[in-house]
Amino acid sequence: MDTLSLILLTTISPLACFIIAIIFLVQQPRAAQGLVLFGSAISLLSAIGLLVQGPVEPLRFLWFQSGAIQLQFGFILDGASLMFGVVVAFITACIMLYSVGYMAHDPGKTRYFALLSFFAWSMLSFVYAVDLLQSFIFWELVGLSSFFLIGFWFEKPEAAGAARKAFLMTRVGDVGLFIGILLILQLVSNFDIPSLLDPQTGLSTQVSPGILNAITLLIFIGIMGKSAQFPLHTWLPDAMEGPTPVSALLHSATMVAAGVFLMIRLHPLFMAAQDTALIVLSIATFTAILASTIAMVDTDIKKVLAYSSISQLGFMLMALAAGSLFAGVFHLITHAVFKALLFLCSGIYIHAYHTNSMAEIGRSGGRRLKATTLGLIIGGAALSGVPPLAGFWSKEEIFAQLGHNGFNIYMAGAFLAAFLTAYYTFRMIFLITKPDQAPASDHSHPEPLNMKAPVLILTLGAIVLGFFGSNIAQGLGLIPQHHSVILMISAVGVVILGILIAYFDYGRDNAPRTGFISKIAPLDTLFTNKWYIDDIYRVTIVAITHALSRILHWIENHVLDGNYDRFGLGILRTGAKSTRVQGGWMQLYLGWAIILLAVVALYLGLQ
Amino acid sequence: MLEQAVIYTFVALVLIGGGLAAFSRQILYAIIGLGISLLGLAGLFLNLGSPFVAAMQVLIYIGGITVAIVFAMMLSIAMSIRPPNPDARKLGFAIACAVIFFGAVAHLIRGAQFQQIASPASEKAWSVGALGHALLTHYNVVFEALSLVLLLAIIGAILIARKA
Amino acid sequence: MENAILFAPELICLLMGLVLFFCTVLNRSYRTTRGIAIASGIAMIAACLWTLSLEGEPFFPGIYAVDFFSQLIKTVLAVGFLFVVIASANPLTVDRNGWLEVPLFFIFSTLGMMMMVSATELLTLYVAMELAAYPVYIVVALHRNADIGGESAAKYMVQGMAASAISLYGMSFLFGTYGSTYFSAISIPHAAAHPIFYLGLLLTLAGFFFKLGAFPFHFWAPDTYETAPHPVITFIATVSKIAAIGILCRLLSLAMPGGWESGHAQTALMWASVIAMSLGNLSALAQKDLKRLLGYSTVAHAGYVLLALQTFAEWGLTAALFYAIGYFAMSFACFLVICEIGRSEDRITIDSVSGLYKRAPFLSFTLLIGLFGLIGLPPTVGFVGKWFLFSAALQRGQFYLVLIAAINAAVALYYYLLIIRQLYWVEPATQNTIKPTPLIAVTAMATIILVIAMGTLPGPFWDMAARAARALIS
Amino acid sequence: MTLEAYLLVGAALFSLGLIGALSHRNLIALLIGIELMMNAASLNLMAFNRFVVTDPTTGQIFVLIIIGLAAAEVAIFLSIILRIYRAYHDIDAEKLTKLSG
Repeated sequence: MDTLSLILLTTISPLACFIIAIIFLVQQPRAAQGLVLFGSAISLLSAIGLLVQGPVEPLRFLWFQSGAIQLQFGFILDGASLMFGVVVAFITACIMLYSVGYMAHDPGKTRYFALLSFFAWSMLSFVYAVDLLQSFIFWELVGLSSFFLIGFWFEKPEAAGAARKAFLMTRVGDVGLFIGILLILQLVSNFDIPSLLDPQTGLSTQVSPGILNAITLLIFIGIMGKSAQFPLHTWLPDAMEGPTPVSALLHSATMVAAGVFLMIRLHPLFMAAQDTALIVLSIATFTAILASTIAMVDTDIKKVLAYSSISQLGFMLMALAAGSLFAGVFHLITHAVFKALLFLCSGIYIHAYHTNSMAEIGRSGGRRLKATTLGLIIGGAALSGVPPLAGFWSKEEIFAQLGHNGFNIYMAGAFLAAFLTAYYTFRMIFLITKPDQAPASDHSHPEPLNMKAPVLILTLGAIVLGFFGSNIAQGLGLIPQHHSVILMISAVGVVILGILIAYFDYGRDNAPRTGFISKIAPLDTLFTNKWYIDDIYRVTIVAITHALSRILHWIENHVLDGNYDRFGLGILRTGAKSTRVQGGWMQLYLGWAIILLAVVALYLGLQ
Repeated sequence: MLEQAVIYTFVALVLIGGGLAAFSRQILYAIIGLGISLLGLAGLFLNLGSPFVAAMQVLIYIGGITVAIVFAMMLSIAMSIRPPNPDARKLGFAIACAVIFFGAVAHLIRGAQFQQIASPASEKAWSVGALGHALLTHYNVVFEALSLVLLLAIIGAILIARKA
Repeated sequence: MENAILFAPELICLLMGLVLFFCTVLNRSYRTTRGIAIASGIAMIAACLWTLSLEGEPFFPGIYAVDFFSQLIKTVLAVGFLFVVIASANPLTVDRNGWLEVPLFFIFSTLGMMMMVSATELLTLYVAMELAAYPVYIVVALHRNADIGGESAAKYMVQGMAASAISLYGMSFLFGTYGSTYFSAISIPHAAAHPIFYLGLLLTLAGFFFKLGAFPFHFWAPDTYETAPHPVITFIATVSKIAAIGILCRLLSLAMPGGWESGHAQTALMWASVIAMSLGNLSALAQKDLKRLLGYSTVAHAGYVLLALQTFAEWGLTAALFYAIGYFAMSFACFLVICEIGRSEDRITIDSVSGLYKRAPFLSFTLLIGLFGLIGLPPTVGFVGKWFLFSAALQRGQFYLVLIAAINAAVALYYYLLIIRQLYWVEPATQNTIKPTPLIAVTAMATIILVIAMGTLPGPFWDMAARAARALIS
Repeated sequence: MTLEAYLLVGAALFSLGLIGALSHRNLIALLIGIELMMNAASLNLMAFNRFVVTDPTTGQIFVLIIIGLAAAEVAIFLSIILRIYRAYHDIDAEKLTKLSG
């Protein structure tokens, strides 16, 4: 098949499934489920087909033209999008398969699968988008569909709140991105990504370094929102209220990955903007450490995984900001696989024991679920960076890049984050596999095959994917950084140290089962309270918004609606005589309008 | 000279009537003020060369509209007998708005140069016949639309004021 | 005869209005009257489409222009009339004695608006404007509770009368500056010597700003939105908005050559735009009443449209027209749902839509799409439309203006999201389901399709708007 | 009298109308104020008609139309006043406060 039909199949089939399911199959959840799975399989196969064909020139279609402005629509088919497209399609397919079991008894099954399909369509179209505006549209759609999926169980008030928080917070970032795009429109009137990136004629050659820094920084604000970087990260842990497969999808290959992927897409621009790159590097490093410290003390398995995602996203952005496209892509792909695996495992535990607490899962006999526990351990080890699993190779690449460019402070930060990662991951593993008391009764929950199969497939992926690093580099047309042996050894050393401390705290037979951090009380409190960031927001932004809206309400009732006593015009006496609040007094409206007109008229006359 | 005096009398009528309408607390006086002001305007219209419009102003505005307002006042008389409390602040605000607006507009008017025509148009152009002709040629749409508006106003007024 | 063809939409409007008048005289049932009104809406649409590409002047030259611009707006007005009549099935919030007359007043108001967008002369414009306004004053007063209806009509009318008096005063200056009431005689370059021209234009625009609910004449909007009967407010919020934007385009196109360079009018409009969008959005944040909230949101959207109009460029004009049509569809989607769920309630608070998802899935989906449009999310017309508006301002290099607008659009998300949350994530207070009649369902479907189609395939709609804008400028 | 003088009288009349429309509590008085504002516009039109325009019919017709529309307007507004009066037995503008909320 030719490239065009393949790419259309990849992107359109989820959309078609969504439309058909939502319109015709509301009453037939099984049919909807089958259809959506089928669509996802087609999408995956054609994405693989595209990858096999290899990179080709971008395809562009005119969407809209008027005068000088033309909006186009198209597909960029370079190494990064081809590979990541396959990853997205693959993980979506796995999660859909898994959802068949997970959502088996949910009444809103059709809606769920339709939304998943819609989500897949938005994300795939985003990945292949050739035009910046097109990217933005699908970026918004990714946010929109995750809004619905996070709030899928809308009977739970937490779910509704989390969905709203996620949407609002990522929108804060989106405004930044949107303004960045508007700046580009104003400066160069061109949204074609390949030509914007062109080293000879692209954006970086047309605008001054200051402007370029501003644009990239604005774009990065968008990335911060989507990829949950400090200080816009607090929506992500709350987003755990959605169904677990959704969390898996959100945190591995779609929602949060969109931010990183945007940076991958526009990587040359970020490299040209030196200051922005440094800011990104700092924020990413800080986020990586911050999130790991919170993950150290949290007890909810999904929350730990969520913070771990934030931290790993920090790693990816570090790699990109330090200059290595390859390291960023590589870690994005490996992380997608092992993080999806970990979430699916946690989903099986939650499904089986109806608790999110790691200690509870352990006590209920979590390790009896053999395949799941295997997946958890492999995935966890990959996340920690235990050689020779996937995470080891990609993290190694990041360290190498940081070392190569001499970013020593950031390197130290990265090592600290890697150590903490190993620690909290194995804390999780030990809490589940080595409970402090033997499981009381043995009511065995079989792992359904359709849930087990994706776990096993992803486990395999987490093991072998690391060895394809050179293929990925080749796909991107890049050469991997040379690994220095000292760096490798010290990285492994850090990981082993983390695992050992975790073993000491939680794993050995009469372990204290409290983290070492609890010995330093202030830090423990700080971490447990998530660095008080949510609270800071509550007392600042939320309070300001409420105050603002109260002020406006007051103005509406008192100034505009004309309670004379509060009316601050000098010639009017203020008195406490009539304090009743009068509303709806129309003459004051009119008077203000007249004064305004007079002032404008005078302004015109005096010109 | 006498002509000048007559014009200034009309101007005085317009302004005094307007002042009465604007400042009076008694509704009846305000309506009388409106009537006086409209009468003065009719005089000015006459002086500006248009007896027909002046006549219409007297007939429809003073004879029709003002009387209708008096009737409405009488139908809701219970409230208009008692003069509402004067509210100095509200009046102050209104005067401030009006003064600012007047200042701005007067400033602009004094600064403006209009292209005034040298001599007024012929007697024929000012005749009622010319007016009628223009109303039925130039402005036939306007004329039809106006009749429609009046029809709707009548239907609407009956409908709104009808007892439930 | 040819003139009659040019005048066909208005003529049909007028004839059907008379038919409706006889219906009220003969006291037919409301079903019959509404059926006739629907038929007349369809006939009007057909007539508009038939005359869409015609050009000419059916009356005395210079008074009344039929061009692509006017016919396009008339088509939207006719569609709007049809939709509003369909939405006002069983309008319980209207005084039972006035049911029969409601379609009558709507159709004559539509006639006035149609004449408004074709008027090329001040007097015609003024009369058409009043013809469009008076029937609306009357229907606002026809609330089933005499006190509520009387109050809101009195407020609306006082503001309206004052605005049209100001407008009239402004027109007198326009007349004085050029010695003519014809638009063709009024031109900007000549005005450089006449600061009083700007006074006239400013005061004249005040009346239209009132219609549009734009700053500084927006004060009536929230109050009237809150209290007027639902079908009436649907009419005000959708149909009369289109007419107001249309006539604003026509008036500003007078200032098109040189309007940007001379600066004054542009500066004033720019500030009106900024203040309208900021004030509208911030005030909407604190609202509990759904209709009142939408009233403030109208103020904000008027600000967005002014953002494009203050560029005084063909592109901006096109963007404003495009957005006007899109806004019609988006806000109609919201108000249709309000009409449906609030048949017997005077006020619709945000809580009234709680859990509507369970009570009326399709209606809540319609409202959702409408809200997505108002938020400006792709793939609705709200996104593309805002994009066009913003890029119009960017082409004039007004980056900071667009920045304010973009931040405003983000703030707006907050209160729209409150409605969406109530819609989908709160348990309904009552369990009684609302089943829309097939006609209403089809209308809702058409609105949704329009919102999505304009968002995904803006090309044809844009071309129409561009053609209309060209017709206006040339 | 010169054109400028007429225009100033018009502006003064408009401002008086404004005071009436902004300061009164009675709806009928509001209406009177607005009528004054409209008449100021009429005076302007007639003055321009006399001094600026070559064809004097336009301004006159404009004023006639204004008179006609004012009649329609007053009819509707007075009927609304009666409706309110029935509901409240009071036509005090400031008591129209039910709407605020």
